[in-house]
Amino acid sequence: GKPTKKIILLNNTESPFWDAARGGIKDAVKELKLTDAGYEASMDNNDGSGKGQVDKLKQYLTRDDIVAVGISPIDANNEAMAEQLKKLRAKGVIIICFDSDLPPEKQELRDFYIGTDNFNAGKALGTAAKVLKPDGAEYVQFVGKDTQENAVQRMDGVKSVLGDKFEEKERKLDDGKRDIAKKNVTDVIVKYPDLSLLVGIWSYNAPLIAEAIQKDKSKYTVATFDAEENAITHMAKGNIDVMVVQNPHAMGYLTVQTAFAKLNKDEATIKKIFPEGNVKDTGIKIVVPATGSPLKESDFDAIKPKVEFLTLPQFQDWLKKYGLTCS
Amino acid sequence: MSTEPLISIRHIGKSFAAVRALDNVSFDVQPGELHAVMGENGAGKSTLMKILSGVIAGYDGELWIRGNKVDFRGTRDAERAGVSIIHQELNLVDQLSVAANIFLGRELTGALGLLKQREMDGIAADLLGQLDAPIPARALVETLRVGDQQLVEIAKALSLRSDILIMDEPTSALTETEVARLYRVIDKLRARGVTILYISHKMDEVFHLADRITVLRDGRFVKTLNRKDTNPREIAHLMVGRDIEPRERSAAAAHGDVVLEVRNLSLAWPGHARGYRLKDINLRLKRGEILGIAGLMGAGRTELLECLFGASPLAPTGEILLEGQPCRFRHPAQAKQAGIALVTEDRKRLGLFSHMTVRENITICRLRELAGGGIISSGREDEATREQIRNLAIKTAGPEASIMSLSGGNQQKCIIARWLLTNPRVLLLDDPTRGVDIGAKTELYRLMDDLARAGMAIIVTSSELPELLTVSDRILVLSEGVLTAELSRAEATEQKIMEAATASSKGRAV
Amino acid sequence: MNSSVARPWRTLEFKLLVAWLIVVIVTTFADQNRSYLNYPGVCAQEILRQTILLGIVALGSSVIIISGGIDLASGSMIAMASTLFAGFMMVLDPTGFKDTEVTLSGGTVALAAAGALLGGLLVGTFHAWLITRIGLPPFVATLSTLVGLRSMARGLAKLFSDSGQINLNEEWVIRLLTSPWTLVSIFAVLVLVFWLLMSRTVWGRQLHALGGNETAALLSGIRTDKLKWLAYCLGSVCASLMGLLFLGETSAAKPESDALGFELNAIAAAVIGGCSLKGGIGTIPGTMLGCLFLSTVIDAIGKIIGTDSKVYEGLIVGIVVVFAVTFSQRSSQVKQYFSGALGWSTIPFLGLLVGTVSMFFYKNLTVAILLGSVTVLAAIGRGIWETKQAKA
Amino acid sequence: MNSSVARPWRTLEFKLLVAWLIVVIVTTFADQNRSYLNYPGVCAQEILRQTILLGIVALGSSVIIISGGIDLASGSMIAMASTLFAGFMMVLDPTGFKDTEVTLSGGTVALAAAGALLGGLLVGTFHAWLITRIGLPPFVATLSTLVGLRSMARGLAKLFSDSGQINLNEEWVIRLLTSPWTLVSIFAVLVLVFWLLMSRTVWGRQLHALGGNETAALLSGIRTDKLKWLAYCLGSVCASLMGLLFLGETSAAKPESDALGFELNAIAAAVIGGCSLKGGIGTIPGTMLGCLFLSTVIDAIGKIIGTDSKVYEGLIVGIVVVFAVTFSQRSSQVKQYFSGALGWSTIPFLGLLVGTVSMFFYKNLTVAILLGSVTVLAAIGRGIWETKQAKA
Ligand SMILES: Nc1ncnc2c1ncn2[C@@H]1O[C@H](COP(=O)(O)OP(=O)(O)OP(=O)(O)O)[C@@H](O)[C@H]1O
Ligand SMILES: Nc1ncnc2c1ncn2[C@@H]1O[C@H](COP(=O)(O)OP(=O)(O)OP(=O)(O)O)[C@@H](O)[C@H]1O
Ligand SMILES: [Mg+2]
Ligand SMILES: [Mg+2]
Repeated sequence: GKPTKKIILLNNTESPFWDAARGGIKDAVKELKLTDAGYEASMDNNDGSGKGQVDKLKQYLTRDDIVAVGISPIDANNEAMAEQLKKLRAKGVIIICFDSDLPPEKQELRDFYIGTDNFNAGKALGTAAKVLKPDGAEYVQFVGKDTQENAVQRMDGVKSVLGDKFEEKERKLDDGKRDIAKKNVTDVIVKYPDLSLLVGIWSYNAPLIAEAIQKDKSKYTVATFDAEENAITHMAKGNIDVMVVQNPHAMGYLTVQTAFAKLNKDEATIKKIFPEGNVKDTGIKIVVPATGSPLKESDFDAIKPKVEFLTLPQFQDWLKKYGLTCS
Repeated sequence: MSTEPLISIRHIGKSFAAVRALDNVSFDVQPGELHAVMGENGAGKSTLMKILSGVIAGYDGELWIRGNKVDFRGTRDAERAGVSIIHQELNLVDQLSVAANIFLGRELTGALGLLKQREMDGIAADLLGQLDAPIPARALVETLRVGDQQLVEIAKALSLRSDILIMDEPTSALTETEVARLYRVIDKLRARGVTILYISHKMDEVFHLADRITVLRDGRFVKTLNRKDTNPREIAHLMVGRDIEPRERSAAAAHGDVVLEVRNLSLAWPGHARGYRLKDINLRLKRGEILGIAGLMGAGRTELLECLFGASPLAPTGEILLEGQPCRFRHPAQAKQAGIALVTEDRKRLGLFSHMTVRENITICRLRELAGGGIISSGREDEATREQIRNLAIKTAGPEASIMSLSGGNQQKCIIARWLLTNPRVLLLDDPTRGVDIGAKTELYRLMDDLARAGMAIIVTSSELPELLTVSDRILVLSEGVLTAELSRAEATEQKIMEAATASSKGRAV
Repeated sequence: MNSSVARPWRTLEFKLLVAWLIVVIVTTFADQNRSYLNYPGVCAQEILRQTILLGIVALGSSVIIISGGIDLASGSMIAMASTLFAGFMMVLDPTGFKDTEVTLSGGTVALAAAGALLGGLLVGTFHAWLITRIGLPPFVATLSTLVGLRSMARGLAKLFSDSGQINLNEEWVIRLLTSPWTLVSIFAVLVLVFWLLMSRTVWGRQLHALGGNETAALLSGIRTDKLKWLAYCLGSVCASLMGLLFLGETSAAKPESDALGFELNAIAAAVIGGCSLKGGIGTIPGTMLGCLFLSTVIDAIGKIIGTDSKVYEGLIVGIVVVFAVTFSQRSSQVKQYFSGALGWSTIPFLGLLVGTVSMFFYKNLTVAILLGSVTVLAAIGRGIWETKQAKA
Repeated sequence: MNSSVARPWRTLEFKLLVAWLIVVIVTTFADQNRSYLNYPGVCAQEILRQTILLGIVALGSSVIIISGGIDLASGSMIAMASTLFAGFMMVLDPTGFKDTEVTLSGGTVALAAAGALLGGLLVGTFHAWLITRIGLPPFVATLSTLVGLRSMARGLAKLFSDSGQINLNEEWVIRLLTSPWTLVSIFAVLVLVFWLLMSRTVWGRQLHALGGNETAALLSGIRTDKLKWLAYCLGSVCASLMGLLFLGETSAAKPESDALGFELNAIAAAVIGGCSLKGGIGTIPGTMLGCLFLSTVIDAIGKIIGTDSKVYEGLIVGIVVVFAVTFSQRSSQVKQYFSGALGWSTIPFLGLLVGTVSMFFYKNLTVAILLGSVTVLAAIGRGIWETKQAKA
């Protein structure tokens, strides 16, 4: 028969964070019966560099079977990437940004944006930290590279809510290497005796912070982003106090659904997903340990759009529902 | 001679780290003469020549050429002053053509600094012609054999057309025929009025060529004599500081039974006109016998020994029997196990571990036996080393001295000691006295003699016929990979050997 | 050389060309999207672009390798040059650089580019200095700059913008840097110059000599220090030039990840192209064919595998390098592959290797096991044969 | 050796020890948080841990370097081993591995570890095979595995989980792998064994000989192929061992980034420790001191600089390597640093280098310019002095 048309979601760099998104893609393919309609949808891994994404897009240009491209821009201002997106669009390929968006002046290059505002997520985590540390604290933020869009936004978001009672001592980089990430924690612990708040920005920072401090956990409050498998176990052990979790599953699912609807001129669905405009916020979850967390849902009323407040068991149920191990 | 000297060496001294290589050496070289410099290994000859040719810059004392003081910063300066040198070691770039090597550093260029390749090839061909050496100017040096490479070096020095030419052991890798050619070239040069400084350990050469002879000992100037007023014995005495009586091989010592037998040994040479490096070699070696193997460069002596030692690049065909047992070695380790030892031809490249001590160099082949459970017993090792140093009278500061601090002859002794430690049944010596001074040579002869008496079977190759005639009981002659003669000590003469060596050779195959 | 004139089909260059053709043909049909057939123009242009970017660096690396050295720092040099280029433009004309309305003057850009190239010259000089004056082995000298330069570039980038990334959004500069014409013309000139240099000039001859036998070169009165200086400057300047173009490619200088590990590709290309790491051996045409071959293979991987091609790229490149170098060996006496203890004990790994690779591509265990065991059996067969040969 | 016995303070080991002490003292006071004084225990333990992790790999690398080879693949081998270890555990007991309730049996873990080490053995054999049978130069052979192994490991990881990352959340295994006792005991044994091997045994002596003059070694009846086999197996097995511990450190195998570029640290440590890349020269104690020195420096950078220390780490490591190797050179005749064209033209770079470095740390242009020009003047002064010396 005629070759299957492909919907490809290109991520920024390989990470368990995307496992959930893959789950979402699979579900969408199954529930929306893409295969019957002659479509395939899959996620493609970038190597973590801007050039990598550009090269990938160039590859897509030479492939007629690709009808829709979802992309999580690793470097939103990159002209070369914009260039390739233009070319793809000119070829009639549908462009959807997921997880992170293009800057305003470039937003006409994509049809839709589906994801969460990382700055917002940062604010949510900051708010949580404020409640956990009512009378302030010295804190350090751990991240792979402080040149990545989402990292900067998250960190600035955190900083923006924490008042002057909080002092940021350092931003520790690990270049995406897990062993360094762990060593960094040990280093700052000895370096700043009064340190009491540890913020993990990238998904792997959470479990490694927990690993490093679990001996005298009582001294530290640990607030992290995303929910890697080990992070969940560590929260269960009480080594993590709060996790701000995005919804990659929804990002995957909705990106595929939107592309599919758009390709089939199914305006109804589009309207349903995007009541107004072409931006869909997939929302964030605040996850706290089963018991004894001072955090309440009401603490986050300031954050718009509304956050979903879950205890760990509830969260794990949610994961089970979608057959996920992490998010 | 009243004429003002061309070169005047005044109070020159040079030290390397610990070693005082030269110490207050002064003598003159007259224009147009052939001035030989002699001395033991490590006497400082090469060092002095390196100073003369600008290779070594920093030194004490003064150097005067044509009546004005010179201070060479590099070889370039020396060449400008009309001095060129043929170094003791080969200094060629294997990956480049013969012509490229001859013009290395002085390439002829045309517009925009582009090379004039054709012109250089032409001139190179002429130079090689003068040496009547049949070497194609465009051949890569790595495809030439050692002898031809030495000729290229000579051609390179000639190409400078300088009027002072230094030759540091130019014949150490050449055989009679090539040496004869070299003599002719030297005559031409002297006719052109070129002054030549000539270093060699071969008395006959020196006495054939030299006008005057300067002797160095332990870096000090000993004496300069006119050739006519002296004789080899005196020179040797001056060199070594004592008399050395050349001990004749105790004639026809009674030999035991056959240790080594070779039947129809052949070694292929793929991609070569001749097709073989060795063909149908047959030989028998008795216990206590010294068997000499003569032949021209590339005759296949080294290959023959390599085959017996299991070190040949390809597997040879035919039979090798060691005390009646057929054996085919594919690795020197097996040969060593079976009691065969090979002292290689090219000391620096194939023998020495230059970063190691005398001890480590001597014991390297015997470690297993000096070790218990894989751990080397330093006591036994040191003992074994000292014993060898004693037996072979090796001149060294001690077992822990660096091997490079020894003179060439003593380095050679260390390598022989290395193999004697394995108390082998058959000892293969490939040109053991190449570049070794006369004192050390006679000691080596004595050593071989003693070993043979003690029942060891020895095969020795050499590029010097007189040497072979002195040491060996029997002489086999190789020519282009074929055995062309077997001469007993009684019947062997240089004449007969040369005939056999050139017998089947219709111009050398390359 | 004369031999190569005699029978061209025996030359490495010819072998490489054939290998390249095979890769192209295989890709054309193994790629179910038939990209080569549908978009020959685009594909050709892309491969050419990658070849040129790799080639510019490989030119420098090959000269260094031929002269008996090695340059591990070219990747970092690229990042540094691209940072300097962007940084200088920013400093010289901040408004014009940041503001998309105000355009940068050609003078500014030229000046900035010149600055970046000068940086390359300085680094090359520094390498030569470390090696000839301090007496470091080339590997160590360039290893230290490999780590040092990139980190320095990251620091500089941070000085210019907190994000440690300098974005270039000057339309015409990007156009210029990425236009095929720019690339092709620069490359053509470079290749011609380097080819003349290495094969026709005194310097080239002496560089070969230096690589082949340093003492001989020295004793022939060649200024080896000066030659090394030349070689390493050429290497670093080529890398800087690539850095300029790289800024166009990525439209942002991000030293922490720019051209990471690119030095290995350049060295691999040179080696595939017949340069010997022992020095003295190698040609510019060979190296260029090496680049064409390597970048075609990498492109082909992307075409054929599609998703996750990056994951398996290294594996295939590694295998290709081994094969290429094996076949490019002029006269290898080695024939005993699988006999002997070492030979036998290698067979399991080869089996596993083939097994895993086929597992990756067919995602089917039985196929993997099948192919793996076929390999093992073949190897064992060959091993037995070899042992027989040795006996006879 | 006798000389070293005579005056120990002339030995490289002693020099390194002094250099290390200096670094420690400087760090103690340059670090305004006084970490070393406040938490000596924790700091010491951390430095020790890093030294051991680096040291285990450097042991293997140094043996290979001494035998005249090089191993560029150790970093990738670490990633591979860590992936294999995790992967095998997962395969052998899926529920026990995934489920935090169910614990893994010691047998499973031991088996998986053994599997990973066996993998190292196979890779080492493969390296030796490529080098001795195929005839590849060690640099090329291990370059191809450098890219190949990591990509293979990534592929394997993908077979286990889409994200190419295998999480280990088995409490006791992590405890065991990260406990100081495990590390110290393993390391102590290894160092002892390797030190004995290289300094006291026949093999060690022969490895030195092999590195010094391969043909001579062969013609002395030494089985050079077997020795290389030994060296490369030791190298890869050490790397695999590190891979096992690495899994504990990171509690997840992520071959994409695990131990990326670690081979360079290992080689740098060996070289700082006095191993010559030409082969034949080097000692185990020296190498270990090199590791201690390097990991202390890296730790110190984190302590002193604070934010962005990672950014500047490479720069400082690069500089340290240059200095360390320069001073560790036994008898360097080199004294003419700045005279002559090359010398003079290096001065600008040195000035800029110092300038930028001080800019990074003092964030103050005037200081930077000041220090930069001081350097330049000093260099010029020395240059003039040298020229005078040469004249005299
Ligand atoms: N580069 C060097 N470094 C250290 N010592 C050296 C060096 N060159 C020569 N020597 C030492 O200087 C002394 C003289 O060496 P030289 O080569 O001049 O002797 P020679 O007379 O040429 O001996 P031969 O007849 O064996 O060539 C020897 O003891 C040698 O070990
Ligand atoms: N034409 C050739 N091409 C390459 N290598 C050669 C050639 N001829 C000889 N060789 C090698 O060079 C080395 C010395 O060559 P040479 O001609 O001296 O050998 P030989 O005559 O057998 O021994 P000797 O040097 O003692 O006369 C030997 O190892 C030999 O294998
Ligand atoms: Mg000499
Ligand atoms: Mg010979």
